[in-house]
Amino acid sequence: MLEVNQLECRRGDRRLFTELDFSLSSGTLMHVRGRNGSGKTTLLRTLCGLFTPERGEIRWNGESIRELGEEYRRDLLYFGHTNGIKGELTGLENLSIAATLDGDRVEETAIWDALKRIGLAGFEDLPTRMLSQGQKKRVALARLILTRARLWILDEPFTALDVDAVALLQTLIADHVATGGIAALTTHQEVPLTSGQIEQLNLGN
Amino acid sequence: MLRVFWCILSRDLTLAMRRRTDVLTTLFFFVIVVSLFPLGVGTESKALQIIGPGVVWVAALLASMLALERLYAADYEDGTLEQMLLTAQPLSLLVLAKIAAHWLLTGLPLVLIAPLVGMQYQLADSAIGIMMLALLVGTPILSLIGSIGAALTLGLRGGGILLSLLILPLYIPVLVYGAGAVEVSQIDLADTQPYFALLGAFLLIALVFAPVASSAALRISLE
Amino acid sequence: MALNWFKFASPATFYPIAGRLIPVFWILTLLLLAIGLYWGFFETASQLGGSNPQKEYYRIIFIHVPSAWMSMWLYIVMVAWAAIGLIFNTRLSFMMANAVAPTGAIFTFLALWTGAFWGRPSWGTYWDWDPRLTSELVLFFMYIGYMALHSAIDDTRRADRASALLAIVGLIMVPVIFWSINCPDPNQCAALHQRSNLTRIDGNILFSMLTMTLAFWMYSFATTFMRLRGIILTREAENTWVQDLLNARGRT
Amino acid sequence: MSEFFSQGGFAFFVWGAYGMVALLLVAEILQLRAEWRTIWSRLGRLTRMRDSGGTE
Repeated sequence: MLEVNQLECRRGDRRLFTELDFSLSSGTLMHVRGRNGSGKTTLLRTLCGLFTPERGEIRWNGESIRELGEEYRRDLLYFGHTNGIKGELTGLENLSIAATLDGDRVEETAIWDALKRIGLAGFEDLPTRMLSQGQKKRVALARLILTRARLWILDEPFTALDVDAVALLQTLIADHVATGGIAALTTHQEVPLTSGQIEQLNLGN
Repeated sequence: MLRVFWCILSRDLTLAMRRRTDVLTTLFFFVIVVSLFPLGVGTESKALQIIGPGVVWVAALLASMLALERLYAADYEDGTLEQMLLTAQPLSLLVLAKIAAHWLLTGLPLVLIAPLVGMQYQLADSAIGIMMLALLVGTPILSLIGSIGAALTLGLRGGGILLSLLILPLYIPVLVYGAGAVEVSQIDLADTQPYFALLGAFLLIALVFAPVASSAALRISLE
Repeated sequence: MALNWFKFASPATFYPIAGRLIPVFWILTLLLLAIGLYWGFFETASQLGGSNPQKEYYRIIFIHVPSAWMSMWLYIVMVAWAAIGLIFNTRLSFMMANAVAPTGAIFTFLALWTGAFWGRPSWGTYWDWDPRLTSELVLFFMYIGYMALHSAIDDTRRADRASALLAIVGLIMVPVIFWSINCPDPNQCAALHQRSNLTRIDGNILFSMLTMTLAFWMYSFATTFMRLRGIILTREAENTWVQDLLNARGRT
Repeated sequence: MSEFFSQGGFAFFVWGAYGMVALLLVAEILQLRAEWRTIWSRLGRLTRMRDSGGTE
């Protein structure tokens, strides 16, 4: 359960949004909408704890995320504008490092399977800088298959993906929500859910 | 805890091994700076012995400074640093692992090449030994303190020059005692002990505080 | 109801208060400067005795010592505001730290300059690697570093917080740096350099020195508040109270 | 009077030190005043821009 109380964020001298309230219970997908510069990315980064809000509080299962710290981050998966993978390392290495840092012990076969499912069979042990933009993004998205995080925060996850990958990602998100997970994302793409509910949040006006 | 530390350490070492030139440039920078001084000051052995310790230390400061810029920059650009801030691990631990890798790649080579440099300056064997030991204790402090500056100047234009402006004054104590130990060793070896005690104390303090300050700085810089 | 300090610490509340205080500080500055300078030049002996006679040039002490003191105190003031800002996330404290820095840097430079002009007639050299001069130079670099870092970052929030952290790290390092300069050889650390002793100084000299110090304090308050008001206006330009202020000014 | 200005032959040092102090402090004040004026004129410009944008 993610609760947001009276959130206010500023960027530079500009106030992006103020008195923002919402709460997401398990099995919810939230769409964040708004024009460019309305603070979508800032909101998502604030939800991750990367950005300190001017005012207000964010609670995870009833406790402030500031106090939870690492405990909150264990439940969190963030996917930002950058892929967060190293070009010099292979897809396998990238994913196994990410899993170790998340505190999960993931079998190597699980990583092979994840890369296969995301459509990168045959590219597992190539340095990722040799892959195309879309393929790099797929490597990063393979983390969604491996992770055990309950809360997904995805910033424009669908850009640079082809039709197949978009469909796969939609399935992944829908499955996550169906199994009681929470997801917040900014996108122009609709995500059809099998079960669970969709919330809409409009920033700016 | 240890598993995560090793994970980051081996990751950074692997990355460096796949892009070897970065490590070598730092080392050659150090050697070139040190070799240029006798050409400017004159090659008389008495003069060289006097300026030797200071020159080696200043060159070490500059070399470690040069390498510091890359400590977080690459991870910042591809977003892996952001992911590190969001992992379920204490950030100071990850930072410490990164600093350790950075020292192994840029500090340790300086220690190992010190005998060669010492010979250029006609230093006695005992003085060279002391110099290696002083560099061994001192260069980790440089990496630790420098990491704070590298984190603060992350992604800024002209970050490199700014970094040296911020960090070089903080290097003064290491320079004073590091070079002092080598100078004193030319007179009496026994006198060097307090120098090492002080450098060791600095190292311990830096080990405790620098990772915490660096991770605070990273959180500020990545907002 | 408890007094809400955070409300008091809002830029909108502080702006008019600072505006009313600035003239008071200017009057005090001028008054104290007049007394201090008069006393320093006309009520003190033209020569100091002792084994090392100091002639008229010792009058530099009336500006040298106060600027050196101010340079250190202002650094501490700056770090204090920076730390308060980091802990309580109050915008005004960061602005305060920002406003103090240039004045501090100026006093540090003046301490160095007047020190050199004193050093030349008494030691025969403008610059000596004396621990105090060297430490002052390091302090100058710290101020410059703080201001350079702040101006290099476009995002004000990051600039505030990053430079605040730098200032705090600097304050922790300053004693270590000063000590290492003061005692480069740990085997002979007992022999400390010249120590000043305020009670040994002639009463008239002490009086003008302290008056000048107070004058510099008042000057620092005045300039800091002036700069602070500028910073507040720039950063709060969007807010309604600034708009009201502007309209009121436009009408008169 | 000239005795006062010569400061026992140390005029250069005494007035060099005091002169620099006076110079820098006055310069700081002038700079602050100039800055103050630029801030106000910029604020005025901003409001005028907003006002004219609002009446359209």
